[in-house]
Amino acid sequence: MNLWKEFSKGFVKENPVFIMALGLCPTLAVTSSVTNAIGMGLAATFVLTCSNVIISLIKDLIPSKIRIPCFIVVIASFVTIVDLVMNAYTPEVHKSLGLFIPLIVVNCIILGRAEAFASKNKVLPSILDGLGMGLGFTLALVVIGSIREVLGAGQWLGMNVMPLAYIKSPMLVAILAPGAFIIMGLLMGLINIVNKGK
Amino acid sequence: MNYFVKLGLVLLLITAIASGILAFVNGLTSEKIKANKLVAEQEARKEVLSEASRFEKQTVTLPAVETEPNPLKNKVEAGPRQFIYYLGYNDESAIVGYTFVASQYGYSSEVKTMVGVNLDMSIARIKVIEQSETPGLGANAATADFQGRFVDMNQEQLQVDKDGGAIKSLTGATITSRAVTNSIAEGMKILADAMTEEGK
Amino acid sequence: MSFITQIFTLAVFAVFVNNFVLSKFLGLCPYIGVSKKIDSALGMGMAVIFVMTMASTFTWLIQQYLLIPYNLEYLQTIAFILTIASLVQLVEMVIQKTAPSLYKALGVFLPLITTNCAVLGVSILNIQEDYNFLGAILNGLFSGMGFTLVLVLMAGLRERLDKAEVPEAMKGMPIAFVIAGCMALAFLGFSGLNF
Amino acid sequence: MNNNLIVSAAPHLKAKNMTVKSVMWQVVLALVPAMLAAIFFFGLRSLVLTCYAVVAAVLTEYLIQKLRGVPVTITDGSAVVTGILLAFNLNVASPGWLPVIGSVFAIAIGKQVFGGLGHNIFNPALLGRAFLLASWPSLVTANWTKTQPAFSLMFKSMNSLNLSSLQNVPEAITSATPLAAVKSVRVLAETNPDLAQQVMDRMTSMDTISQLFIGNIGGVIGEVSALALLIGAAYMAFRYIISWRIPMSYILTVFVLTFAFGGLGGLFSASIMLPFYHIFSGGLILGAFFMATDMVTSPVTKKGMLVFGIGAGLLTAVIRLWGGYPEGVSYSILLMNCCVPLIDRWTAPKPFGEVRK
Amino acid sequence: MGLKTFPGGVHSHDNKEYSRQAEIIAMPLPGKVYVHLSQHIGAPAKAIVKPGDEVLAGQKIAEAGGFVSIPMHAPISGKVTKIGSYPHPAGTTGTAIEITGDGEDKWVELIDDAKYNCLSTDEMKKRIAEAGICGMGGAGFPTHVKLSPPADKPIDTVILNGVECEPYLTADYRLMLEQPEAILEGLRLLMKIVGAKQGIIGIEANKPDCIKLLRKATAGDKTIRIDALKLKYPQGAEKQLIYACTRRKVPNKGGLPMAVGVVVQNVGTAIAVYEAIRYQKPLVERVITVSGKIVKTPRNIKARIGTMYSELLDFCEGTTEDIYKIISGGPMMGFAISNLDTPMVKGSSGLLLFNKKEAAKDAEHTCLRCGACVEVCPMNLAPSLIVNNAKYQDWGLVEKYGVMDCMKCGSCAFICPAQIKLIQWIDIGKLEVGKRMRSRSQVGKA
Repeated sequence: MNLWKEFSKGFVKENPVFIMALGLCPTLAVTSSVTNAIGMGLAATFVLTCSNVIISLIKDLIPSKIRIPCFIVVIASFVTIVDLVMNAYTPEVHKSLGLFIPLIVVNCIILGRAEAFASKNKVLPSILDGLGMGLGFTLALVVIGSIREVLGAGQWLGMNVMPLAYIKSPMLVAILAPGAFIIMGLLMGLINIVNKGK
Repeated sequence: MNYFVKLGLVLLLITAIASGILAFVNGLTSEKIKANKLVAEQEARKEVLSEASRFEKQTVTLPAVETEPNPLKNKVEAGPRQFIYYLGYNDESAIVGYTFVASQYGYSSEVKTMVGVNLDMSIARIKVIEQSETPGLGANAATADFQGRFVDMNQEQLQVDKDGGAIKSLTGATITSRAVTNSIAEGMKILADAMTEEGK
Repeated sequence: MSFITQIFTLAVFAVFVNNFVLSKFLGLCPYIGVSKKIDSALGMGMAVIFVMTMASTFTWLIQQYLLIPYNLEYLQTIAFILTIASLVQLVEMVIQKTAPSLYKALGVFLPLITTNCAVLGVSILNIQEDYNFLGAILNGLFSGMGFTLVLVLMAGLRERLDKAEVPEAMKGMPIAFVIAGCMALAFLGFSGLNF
Repeated sequence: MNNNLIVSAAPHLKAKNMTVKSVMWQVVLALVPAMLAAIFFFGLRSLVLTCYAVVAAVLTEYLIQKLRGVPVTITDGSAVVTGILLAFNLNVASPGWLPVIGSVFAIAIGKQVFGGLGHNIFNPALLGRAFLLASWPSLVTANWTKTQPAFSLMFKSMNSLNLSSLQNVPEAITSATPLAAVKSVRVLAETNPDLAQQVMDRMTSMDTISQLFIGNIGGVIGEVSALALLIGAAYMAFRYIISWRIPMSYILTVFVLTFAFGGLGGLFSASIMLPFYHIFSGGLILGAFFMATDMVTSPVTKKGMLVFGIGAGLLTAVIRLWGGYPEGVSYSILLMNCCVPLIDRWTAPKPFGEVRK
Repeated sequence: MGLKTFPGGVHSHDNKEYSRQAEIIAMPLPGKVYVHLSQHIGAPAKAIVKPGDEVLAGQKIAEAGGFVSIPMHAPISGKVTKIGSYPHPAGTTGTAIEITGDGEDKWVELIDDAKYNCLSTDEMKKRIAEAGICGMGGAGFPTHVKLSPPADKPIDTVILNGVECEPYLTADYRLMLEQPEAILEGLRLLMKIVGAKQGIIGIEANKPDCIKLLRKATAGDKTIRIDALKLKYPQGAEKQLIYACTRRKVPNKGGLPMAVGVVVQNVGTAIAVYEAIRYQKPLVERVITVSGKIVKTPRNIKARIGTMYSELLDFCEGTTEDIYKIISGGPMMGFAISNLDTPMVKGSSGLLLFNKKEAAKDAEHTCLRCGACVEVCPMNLAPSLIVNNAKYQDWGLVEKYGVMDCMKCGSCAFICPAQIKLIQWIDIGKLEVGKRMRSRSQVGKA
C-alpha cells in the first residue's frame, strides 16, 4: 500500500505544478495545445523515471560532494536521448516543443526528485515516485492545455469541440503568453478554494 | 588532493559513460532525423504540385548582391547567391511544373512558403511551411483560405490589393500578406528568367 | 544598418519585444519565486545578468570550437549544463574570495541560477539564432537585463499587493501569475517594433 | 452626560464634496461631452455599445462582490467609469458582445482579483481593451467604419491632390484612421518619398488639424472629438479631480518626440504641425486625461506623476512611430502601470526642510 | 496678490464668525480649580503643597521637574483639598491639584518693576521660568527652554505667531485687537533675551483689522515687521510660519527653529512673558475660545487655568442641541474628549462643541491613491504611502517615508476622499518607529 502512496501522491496531494509550483516554464510554454502537453508530459515522465532509477542505483557509488553534477549528467543524458528519439520518430511534436525539450534538464521537478527522493530510496519506490510525479506533471499540463486549447482555438486534441462561430473567432489570448499566465493563476486560485473547502 | 582526484575521476567516468550511450543513440537516430527532413520537404513539394511524383533539384546562380552583413551574426559565406528550385516530373517522366521555397521576414518572423508553379508560369498551389506570426492575424497566412487566394495567379497579379495587386490581404495583417506575396513574386521572377534562359 | 543600430535593435528586442519571461516563458521559477521583495529581486537580477553573459560567452566557445569541429552536437545539452553548473560554482567561489559584500548580496541566489532555464535557454538560443561571438555575449547580457527588468517590476507590484485586500485564495502565487499575465498583455504593445 | 459622544482622532473637520462616490460620478459627468460627440459623429450605436459595457461592468462587479462576500459597492460609480472607458476604446462597428466580454474581463481580472477598487494595479478598462485586442485582433483593429460625416472630410481634401492618377495608390488614402495614415506614410516614404511628403503636407495642414480637433475622424468611440474630451478634462481639472502633472507631461513628451522623430527626412524634419496631428488623433487626449490619470493606477507622488507622464509619452511615441500597432496609448499606460510601485518608491518626496549634503 | 505662504496645505472655511465679534471677557471665579501637574512638554511638575494647605492666587504650588519643565501656581486663593487623578484635555488622565476657592481672590504681592527693561537677559529668563510659562498655541513647550539656544546657534529673528489658522478659534485674534501694546512689548523683550535684530508678527489675511492695527502701532519701529500671510491651513505651524516669513527651511528629522536662527512664540505667550517680566506675574489665566454652531453664546473667555470645561460652557449659556463631540483645542489638531468635566490647561486654546451632523464621520474606504494627501502635505511627505505601510506593519518603509517628520497637522485626513483616518495610523506608525529607533540606538550603544 505504501508503494501505491508513492505512486499516487504526485497526482493531487503533491502535484508538482499546482501544489509545489515546480517546472513552471514548460507548463506554460508548451500547453497551447493538448498534444504538446501530452508530448512534454510523457517526455518529462520518461526522463524522471529513468533518472530516478539510475540515481537510486548509483547513489552509494558517488561521493556526496559531486552528487549534483552527477545527477545533472544523468538527467542530461536522458534528456538528450528523448530529444534525439522524438526528433526521429515524432518530428512534428519535436518541432512544436522546440527549445523546451533540452530545457527538461533544468526542470526543477527532475533534479528535485533526484535529490529529495531517488538519492535516498531503493529502486522500486524511486520508479514509482518518478512515474507518479511525471504523470502528475502530465496531468497538470493536460488540464491547462485543455483549457487553453478549448478557449483559444475551440478545439481539443485537434477536434472541434465548440460551435463553428466560436472556432472562427476564438478567444485567442488563451493560447498566447498572457492567457497562459492568467489561466494558470486562476487555476491555482481555484485549487486553493477547493483545498480550503475540504 | 587524492580525494579531489577521485571526485574528478568519478565525474569523468560518469560523463564518459553518458557520452558513450549518447553516441550510440545518436548513431541510431541521426539517419532517421535526416531522412525525416527530406521526407517532409518532399511531401510539401508534392502537396503544392500534386501531379508530380518525382522531383529534380536545379540550381540557378544569381549575381551577388551587396548586402550589409549583420555584425552580430555569423557571416554567411560570401559569393554568388543560389536559387534552388525543383523540376516536377510525373509518372511518365514529363515535366509538369516547378516548386521552390520563397522566404521573407514578415511581422515578427521569417515566413517560408513552398510554391508550386504550373508550366504556364501560373501558381498551382502554395503552402506556408514555416512562420511564427501573430496568432489570429499574421498566422492566418497558413490557413487554406489565404493560401487559396494564390491559386492560378500569375506574376503580374502578385501584389497585395493595397499595393494595387490581386491578392486580397489578411485583415489586420498587411505586413505578413505582403511578405508572402512579395517573396513569391520575387521567386517567380527568377524562375521565369531561368526558364527563358533555358529556352534560348 | 549600422553597427550601433544593430546593437540597439538587439537590446530592444531582447528586453522588450521578446522578453525572456513574458514572451518566451523562460526563467519562470525565479520570476515567481524570488519576486516578493524588490531588494532580493534586484540581487537575483544582477546575478542572472552576470551568469547569463558569462554562460553565453563560454557555451558559444564550446559549441564553436569543441562540439562543431568534432561533430559532437548531440552532446550540446550535457555540455552546456555542465558548463553552466561549473561556471556558477566558479563565480560563487571567486565572488566569495574577492568581493565578500557582493557575495553577501548575491550569494543566496547563485546556486538557484543553475536550474534557471533562462541561462541554458539563452545558451541554446544563441546557437540556434546563429549569433557570432559578440552577438552571443550581447544577447546574453540584454536577455538578462530583460529578465531583471520584469523581475523587479514584478517585485514592486507584489510588494504593493502585499498591502492590499487580495482575496484569500488568490494570495501569493496565483495573483503573481495573474499579474504576470497582465504584464504580458501590456508587453504585447511592443510586438512588431521595427526601427 | 449623554452617551452620544464620539471620540475620534483629529482632524474633526472634513473637506466637503471629497468622497469616492462624488469623484467617480464627476468623472462620469466629464465623459458626457465625449459621449455626445460620439453619438453625433457615429450615431446612436455608440451609445448602445457603451450601455452594454456599463451594464456588464456593473453586473460583474455585483456578482463577484456577492460571491466574495464583501460589501457591494456598485453605487460608487467606479464600475460605471470602467464600462464607459472600455466602450470608448472600441470602434462603433464592434459586435455587441465585444464590450460585454471586455467589461467582464476588466472588472473580474482587472479589478476584483486584486481586491477591488483601490487595489488594482492596471487600469481595468485598458486591460480589458488589451485583452480584447489580443483575443480578437481583427475585430478590434479592423472594421473602422467611415459612417456618418466622419473622416470623409479630411480625406476629401487629400483626394484633391488627385493621387489616384499616380501608380500605387497610396495606402494612406484608404487608411481608416489618422494614425494608420501616419504608419502608411512612413512605409510609403521608403519607396516614394516625394509622394509621401505630399501626403504628409496635407496631413499637417491647418485644415486637417482642425478637423481632427473637432472630431471628423475615424477611430474608436471615445476618441472622436478632442474638443469634447478637453471640455470634460477642463471640468475635472477645475474640480481638482485630476492633477495637471500626468496629462501635461504626457502630451508634452509626445509633442517633443513626434516633432523630433516624426518627420520623413530625419531628425527635426517634421513640420511643427505634425505634433498637433499626433496629439489630436487617436486616443492620446482620452488616455492622457481620463486613463493615465486614473488615481488607483498612477503614482501618488508629485515627481512620480511627472515620471509616469513622461514614460507614457515616450512609449506612446515609440509605438506610434516604430511599433506594430498604429496606436500606443493604451499599451503605454498599461506598461507604466507596471512601474508605479517602483516610481512611487524612488520618487518619495523629501520631507520639508531636507538638509542638502 | 503675493501673500506670503508655504507649499502645500488646505483651504477650509475658517468658521470664526461665531466668536470673532465677542470681546474677551473675564469669567467669574470658579468654585474649584484643578491644576494638572503635566501641562507642557517635558517632565511633570512636582507638587509642593498637600491637602489642607491654604494658598494665595499666584502662589507656587508645584515646582519644575527638571530643566525642560515648568512650575505651577495656584490660579485662585483657597484651600488645597485633594491631589488626585483627573481627566486631561489631551484625552488621558493625569494628576492634578484640586483647590477649593475662598471666593476672595487674594493674590500674592505683584510688584510693578518699572525698570524691567534694564534687567539682564538671565534675570528675564529666570522670571519667565519662574512664572511657569509654556507655549500657549497648543504644543506647550516650556518657553524659557526655547529662549536658551546653545551658543553656536545665534538667533537673529523672533517670530510671533498670530496666525491662528485653526478654524473656529479667535482667542489670539481678540488678544491682538485688544492688547496690541502688551504683545509688542512682549516681542521686544523676547528679541532682547535672544539678541535678535528683527521681530516679525505673522498674521493670516483673514484678520485685516489686526494687521492694520499692529502695523500702525509699529509704524516707527524698523525692527518689527507685520507679515500678512495667505489664508491656508496649517499656516500657523512653526516650520511653515518660519518659511512663509523668512523663506528659511528648518531642517527635518527633528530640526529646531533655532537651527535657522529663529524663535517662534505665540502672541498669547508674548503677553504672558511681558507680564512675567514686568510684574513677575505667574501664568494662571489665559484666553480660550468657546465656540461651535450649537453654543448659545460663543465667547472668548479669560479664564483661570484649571477651570472645568463644563463651567466654561455654562458661562456661555450651554448649547442649543445635543452635544455629539467635545473638542479640546482646534478642530484640526485638537483632541476629542469624552467628558466635559475636564479642567483646562495652559495650552487650552479652545473648547468646541459639535452636533450630530458635524461629528459624523464616514466609513473608511480603501485608499484610492489619488495623491491629494501628498499634494496638501505641508511637510512634503507622502501620507498615503506611510499609512498604507503602517496598516500592514511594514515599519521599515513607514520610517523611510518620513513618519517622524509628520507634525500631525491633519491636512491629509481633512482632504482624503476615502475618509481614511490618516492621523490615527500615523500615530501608530510614530509609536512603532519610535520604539524601533530607540532599540536601535540601544543596540548601537551596547
